[in-house]
Amino acid sequence: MNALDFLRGLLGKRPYAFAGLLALLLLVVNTALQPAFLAFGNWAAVLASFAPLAVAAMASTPAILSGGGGIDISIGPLLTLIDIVIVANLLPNGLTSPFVVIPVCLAIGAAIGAVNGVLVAVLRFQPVVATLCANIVIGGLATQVQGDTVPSGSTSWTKDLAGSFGPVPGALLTIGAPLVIWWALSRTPFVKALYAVGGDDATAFSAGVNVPKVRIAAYSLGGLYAGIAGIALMSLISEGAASMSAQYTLLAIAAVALGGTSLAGGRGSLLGSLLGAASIYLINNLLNVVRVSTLWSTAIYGAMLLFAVVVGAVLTNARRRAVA
Amino acid sequence: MTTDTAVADPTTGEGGVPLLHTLNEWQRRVPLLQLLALAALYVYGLSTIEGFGSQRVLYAILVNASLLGLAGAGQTIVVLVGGIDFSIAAFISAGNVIIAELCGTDHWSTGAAVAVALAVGVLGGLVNGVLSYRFKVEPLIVTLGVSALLSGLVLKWINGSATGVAPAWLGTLTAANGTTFGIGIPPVVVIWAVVAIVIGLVLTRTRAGRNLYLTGVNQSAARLALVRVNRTWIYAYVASAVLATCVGILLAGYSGSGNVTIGDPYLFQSLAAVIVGGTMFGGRGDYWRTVLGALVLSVVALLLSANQLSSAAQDMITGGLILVVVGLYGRERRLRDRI
Amino acid sequence: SKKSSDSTSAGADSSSSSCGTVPAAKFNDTAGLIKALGSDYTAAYSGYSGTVQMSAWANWEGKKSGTITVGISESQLTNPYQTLINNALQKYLKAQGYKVIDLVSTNEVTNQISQFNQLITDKVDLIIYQPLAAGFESVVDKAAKAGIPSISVLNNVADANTVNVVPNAFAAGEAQAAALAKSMGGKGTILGVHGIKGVPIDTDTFKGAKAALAKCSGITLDDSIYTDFSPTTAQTKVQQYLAANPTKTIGGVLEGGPMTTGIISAFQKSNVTVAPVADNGLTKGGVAYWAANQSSYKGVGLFNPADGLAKAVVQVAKHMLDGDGIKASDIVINPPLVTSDNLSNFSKSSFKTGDASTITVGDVGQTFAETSYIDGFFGS
Amino acid sequence: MSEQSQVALEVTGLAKSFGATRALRSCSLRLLAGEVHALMGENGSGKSTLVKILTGVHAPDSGGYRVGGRAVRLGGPAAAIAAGVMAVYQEVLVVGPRSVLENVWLGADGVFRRKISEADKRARAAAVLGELLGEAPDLDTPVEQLSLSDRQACGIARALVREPRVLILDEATSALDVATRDRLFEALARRRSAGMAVLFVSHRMDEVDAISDRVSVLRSGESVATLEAADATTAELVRLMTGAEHLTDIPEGGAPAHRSGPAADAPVLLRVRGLRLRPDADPVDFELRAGETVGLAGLEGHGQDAFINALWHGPAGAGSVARVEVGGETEIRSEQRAAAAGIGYVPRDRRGEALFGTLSIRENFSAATQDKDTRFGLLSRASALGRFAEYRSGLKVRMGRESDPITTLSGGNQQKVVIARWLARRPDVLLLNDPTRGVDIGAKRDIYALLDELTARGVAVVMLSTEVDEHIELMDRVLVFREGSHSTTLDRPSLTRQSLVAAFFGRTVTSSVAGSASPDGDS
Ligand SMILES: Nc1ncnc2c1ncn2[C@@H]1O[C@H](COP(=O)(O)OP(=O)(O)OP(=O)(O)O)[C@@H](O)[C@H]1O
Ligand SMILES: Nc1ncnc2c1ncn2[C@@H]1O[C@H](COP(=O)(O)OP(=O)(O)OP(=O)(O)O)[C@@H](O)[C@H]1O
Ligand SMILES: [Mg+2]
Ligand SMILES: [Mg+2]
Repeated sequence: MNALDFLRGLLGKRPYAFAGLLALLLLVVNTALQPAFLAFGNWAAVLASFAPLAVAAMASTPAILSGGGGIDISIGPLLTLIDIVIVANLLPNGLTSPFVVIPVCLAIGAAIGAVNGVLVAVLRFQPVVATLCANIVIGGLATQVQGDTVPSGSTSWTKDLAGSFGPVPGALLTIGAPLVIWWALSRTPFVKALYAVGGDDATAFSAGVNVPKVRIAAYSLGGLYAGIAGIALMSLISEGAASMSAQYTLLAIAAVALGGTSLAGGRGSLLGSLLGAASIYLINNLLNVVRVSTLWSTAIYGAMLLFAVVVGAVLTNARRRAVA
Repeated sequence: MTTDTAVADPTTGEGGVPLLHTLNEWQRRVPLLQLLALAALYVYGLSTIEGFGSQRVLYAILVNASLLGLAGAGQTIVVLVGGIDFSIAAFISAGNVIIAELCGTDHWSTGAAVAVALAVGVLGGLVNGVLSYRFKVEPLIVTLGVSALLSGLVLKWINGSATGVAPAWLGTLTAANGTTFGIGIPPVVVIWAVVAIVIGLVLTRTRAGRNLYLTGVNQSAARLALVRVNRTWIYAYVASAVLATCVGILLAGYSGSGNVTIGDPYLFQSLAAVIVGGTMFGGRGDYWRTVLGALVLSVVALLLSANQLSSAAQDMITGGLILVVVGLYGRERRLRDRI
Repeated sequence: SKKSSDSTSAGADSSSSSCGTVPAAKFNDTAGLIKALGSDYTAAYSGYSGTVQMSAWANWEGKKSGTITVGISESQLTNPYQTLINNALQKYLKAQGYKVIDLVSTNEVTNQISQFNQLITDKVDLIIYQPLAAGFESVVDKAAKAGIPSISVLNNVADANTVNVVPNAFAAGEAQAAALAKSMGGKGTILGVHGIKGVPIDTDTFKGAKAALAKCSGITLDDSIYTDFSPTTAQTKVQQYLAANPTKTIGGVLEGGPMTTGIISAFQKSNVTVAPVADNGLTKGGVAYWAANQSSYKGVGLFNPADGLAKAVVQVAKHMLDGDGIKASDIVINPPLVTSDNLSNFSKSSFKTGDASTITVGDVGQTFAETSYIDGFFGS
Repeated sequence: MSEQSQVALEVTGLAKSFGATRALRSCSLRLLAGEVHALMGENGSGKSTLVKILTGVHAPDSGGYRVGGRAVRLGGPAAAIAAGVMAVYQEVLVVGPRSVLENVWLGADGVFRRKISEADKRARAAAVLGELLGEAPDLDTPVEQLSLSDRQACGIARALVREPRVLILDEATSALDVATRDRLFEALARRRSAGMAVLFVSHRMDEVDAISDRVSVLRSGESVATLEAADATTAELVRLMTGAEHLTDIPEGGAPAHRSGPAADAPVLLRVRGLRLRPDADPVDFELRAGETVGLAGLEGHGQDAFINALWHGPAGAGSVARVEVGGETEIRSEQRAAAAGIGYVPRDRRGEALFGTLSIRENFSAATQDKDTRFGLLSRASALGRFAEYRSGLKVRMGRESDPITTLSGGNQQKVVIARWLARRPDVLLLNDPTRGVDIGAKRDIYALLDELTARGVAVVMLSTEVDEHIELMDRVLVFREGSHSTTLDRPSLTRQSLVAAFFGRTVTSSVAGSASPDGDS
């Protein structure tokens, strides 16, 4: 009982704790069933295949935190577009240096994110509307850039990103970059302003916070992260197809929600999204490890997801009820 | 019951132009701008595309809009009550496969197969509604989970491949050249019209509908005003799942066979129909608007198809057009009006 | 083998006499591996879009003793074709006495890649996979480093460490387009219904079709429709197209994948005479319609059975595991063309119109890739 | 006010319309440095609109204002704050999930640039909150865990820490408990001597009396007069606000004599036994008789809110609440049961618990009585309208069309619609949770008159109020709560301002006026 109370206390204060515990539990089960999973040599591969979803989940977070129904459902197409731009436009034209490719990708991501931000914060479109349209338009753009065949290509540093730089798994960089950027931003008033705007935008506005600026910055940050996710995806699969657009959007948002971030805005964390993504990744991996009959895997995945969120809610809500 | 204050023209501010005010008043009651957008697009089609006014074009638009509009009906209800349903695609596919398999492969009677499909819809909707309400889990993630669970179960049931063929008469319902009681209108269009009238009336003129709005606008106030918030919420999800299952059944007739991914395109499209119609999260909008939204999207799709643009250009134009149309009437209130 | 040169285009003033023929097209065989196998083989590879190179497994000893485990990594089972391949692969592998680990991914590439990694960790003896994307080089190389060969099914991955077993989509498109053009008398409009943009099968099919139609000046190809390989989407889009272009007469339809039932239904429901659809993959519903309307409907089709492909793949796997050594990295199979002449071989009365599933070897007993053809790659 | 007082803020001829509503017609006002200037007016007379124009939330249609002698144009609250004008708005504006510290310093930094050091922020926030709350709460607690009064204190502290030249309080005191309000008044007095000008919007005469130097009155968007505090009697103010002698006679402090209370043999309608509001508190027993008006009072968070909620939802912990009827008792366990047993409840937090923001006035009114409008399964618009007409005139609701969104009404008028929602159920027991908060004097009187009428018909009223005068004027008896227990009951004869406030702090007043206050700790 005491342990349960402690758990509830922890979950109430730290909404990401549930995803953290879930991810830890899944990691333990995965490793117990298959010790090789955690073998040092396997890390780079595991992290590389985890990176796109992880970063996509983090990319979906700032818009959601910014409140006012904030959500960015154009993250999936955006990271796909960036992937395609690298393999279709940059690499074939000899622009292979990371000092060119990375800034270009981040700039495209942030710029498209900023457009979403302006649509939401200045032109006052509902975020779902604005980003659904962005989703469709960017999807079209990706098809355009892709051309008639699926372009592919890679260069040494992208291979290392999917593998390792010396002993360091390359995906640590793509997964770590958003966290580091977030940490740096939390040294400025921005992150607190973001939470305040997400928690109650009218209040923030009345206190003199530049709400549109904060929101535009939030969507741009999400776009920037999508740029990183695009690089992570590109380095993993060395090709880019517009048809992949649909895959990440909803999965990433599910990861955010699982990570304890409220879709109403103002509550949650980037770390939670990372842990939520880890949980989803590890659930899928567990299904591979235990080799459930392939026909069952989708159903079991759905059941596990539901079970996880309900358990999380039971533990967290109990605490909330006690406070109220 | 709508986007009201958002309508104020940004350039004139809240300034008192009486005509503008009257128009705003009207727009709150009747989706004038949506109608206008629809008419403008149709007239554009008439003036640029040969034969656009023909019955064939009209029926193609209507049949397409019917399926989309029916798929958007459940989403409208759920959005009004303040939730969202991302399992619509899975229910459409489930309804589709159940009919095709039970009738086509297992030779059940259509009635029994439909009953099974509807039962699955009710059950799935209950799971969506109960889990998201009781445990206060984000509806988005619950519906995604239910979506995976349901499509997984369907996949397992048919062992990965749908082999059934839908009963032939079901196909006549959705045929653009079909007739209803001898009248040359595709039955699905008539079905849609009836459903639209019923849902429209239920939403705007019955207690159940009113409770939906009350719950969507302010859940705690609704609870205090004696609305059975729990039932309202759960019934909304059941309605959404059942309507989606029905669309699946119709689609079985439309395509003739079972297909586990048949619902996928309807996920975002139905949401788009709701959005283009101007229904917003939490109690603003109604089903008539979604009907217009579905029509607008179908006209746009036909216009693009007629112009034989590349698929990339089609996407970009669709996205831009939705933004422009919604921008006319569906924008958020200003921060300064919310203090 | 199917070069019919007698094109009697009656009164076709603008069509040249070569319309409806299938020329041999070049393909990348820099090491001359296929040329060395003879003309039957070079004919099958005509226009193949991949690059044939010396396989890294040419001198592999195989694994002759102990339990042999084969891992399968299949992309999502949402269409019947994939399920058929998956089931057939398991059946044939087990028939060889192999142990099978069968994994099916979601439609996410990263998911399939981590699954592939899983199979490497499991230390299987050989991996058979149907890649969602071509970006499998790194994992394929990783597997090779661990001594595990891999066989890619359906989509080719350009890497000497993997063996591709794929139908020749270019030749398929070329043959179907030529046959269609011929039955149209060398003039008219063909409607192209693509699958997903950029997917190799779709791209190659249409490349082949365009190569064949280049010889037919009287035929225009209108290929603006893109779908998601689903018959329903195809039906919606074609219906829209027919409505929006009431003045056009469609003489035939080419498709990027098996969507025939949806396309036929679109014509029917628009009250437009059903144009012959090149049934790319041969669906039961398509054949049923064709057989029932032989007098008015001059169809074309391509037999591309999932179980036939699976059988060929397992045959390749067995040779490799037996240590027979594979020289060419790409094993290409040319699927047989179905026309009104041989339709009866592929048609059964139990097939129902509207059934979108594809016809298998098991259904009609026709061969797909002959055993001797596959054996030929192993020089035995 | 000395002659050399500087003008801190000057407003001339401001006008503002919202669509067809002319919220402000012509408003002129002069605010001197170092004065507390009260602004009064009926609900909907344009006070909040003026406040919002002064803080740049709205742009005026015409007219202008000068801050410290300079004409300014304010693009938004940020610009107003920079010019030295800061407001505490009518609604309690805090960011629930964020800490007290963040709420107090909200908006003080740029988006990316920090302007005040963290240590400085902590020290100053602690000091100001200490001033307002006696002792500062933990600065890292999320604000949503504080009581409404403490939350509002954080909102006020947000303005005070920025040390504005002009501080505007728009009914900011209505959410404060008495103790905090008094500390706020002290804090204002200190700042006034340092030259801060305060524009004080309130509907409460006692507050206006307590701190203002001058009073201005707005009527229908026009500034009609500015009085010295000494001349501002209630009667005079009401005359100015309404433009006519108000028909109800206005008591000037103390209780009116005509209240008779319920008949001695009035039946018991509601019986509470052994209700524990907190696990460690004493149980409460209580009986409510037909025709009685019972007040619930106490400092914020001392149990009166939990008590009235228990009458509606049923007890959260030990004890029972029962509705007594001729046939027997019905246990109250849920609001559905309570409502079925003829109990009505008007919640406290209007925006959060009562209003359906985007819905029309009519739909807001009929929310709890839809069954009465159902004809052949369909809701009848005409029926709802017909029913509403009665309350609209009875409660003097100022509104445009019934189909307008409820948000187009002023706060007081919104409250009237919410009360009408419950009156329409014709309850036998009406529970009112601070129903006149933000309601103007005239409207309050309308509501009081209505309550009198109800009780005369035998309806019993339980009313939580944060306003001392309301208890004095209206209640047959007042239950005072302290630390989760019911500490004292003040009956009509012993009910004075002094005895009531003393009871809040657990003291009894032994003066001759209130000698009969009866502490009943052991019942
Ligand atoms: N006023 C309230 N404040 C906070 N939570 C509430 C309030 N009223 C109800 N709840 C909670 O909301 C949930 C649903 O309440 P509701 O009354 O709608 O359902 P119910 O009583 O279980 O069902 P029914 O209405 O059919 O009797 C319950 O878990 C209850 O604890
Ligand atoms: N954003 C708005 N849109 C439309 N009408 C408005 C808006 N804000 C205020 N009004 C209207 O303007 C008038 C003045 O409202 P205001 O809020 O200034 O009154 P008030 O004097 O503050 O009233 P109260 O004492 O009830 O707070 C009212 O009729 C109100 O309905
Ligand atoms: Mg006001
Ligand atoms: Mg209840």
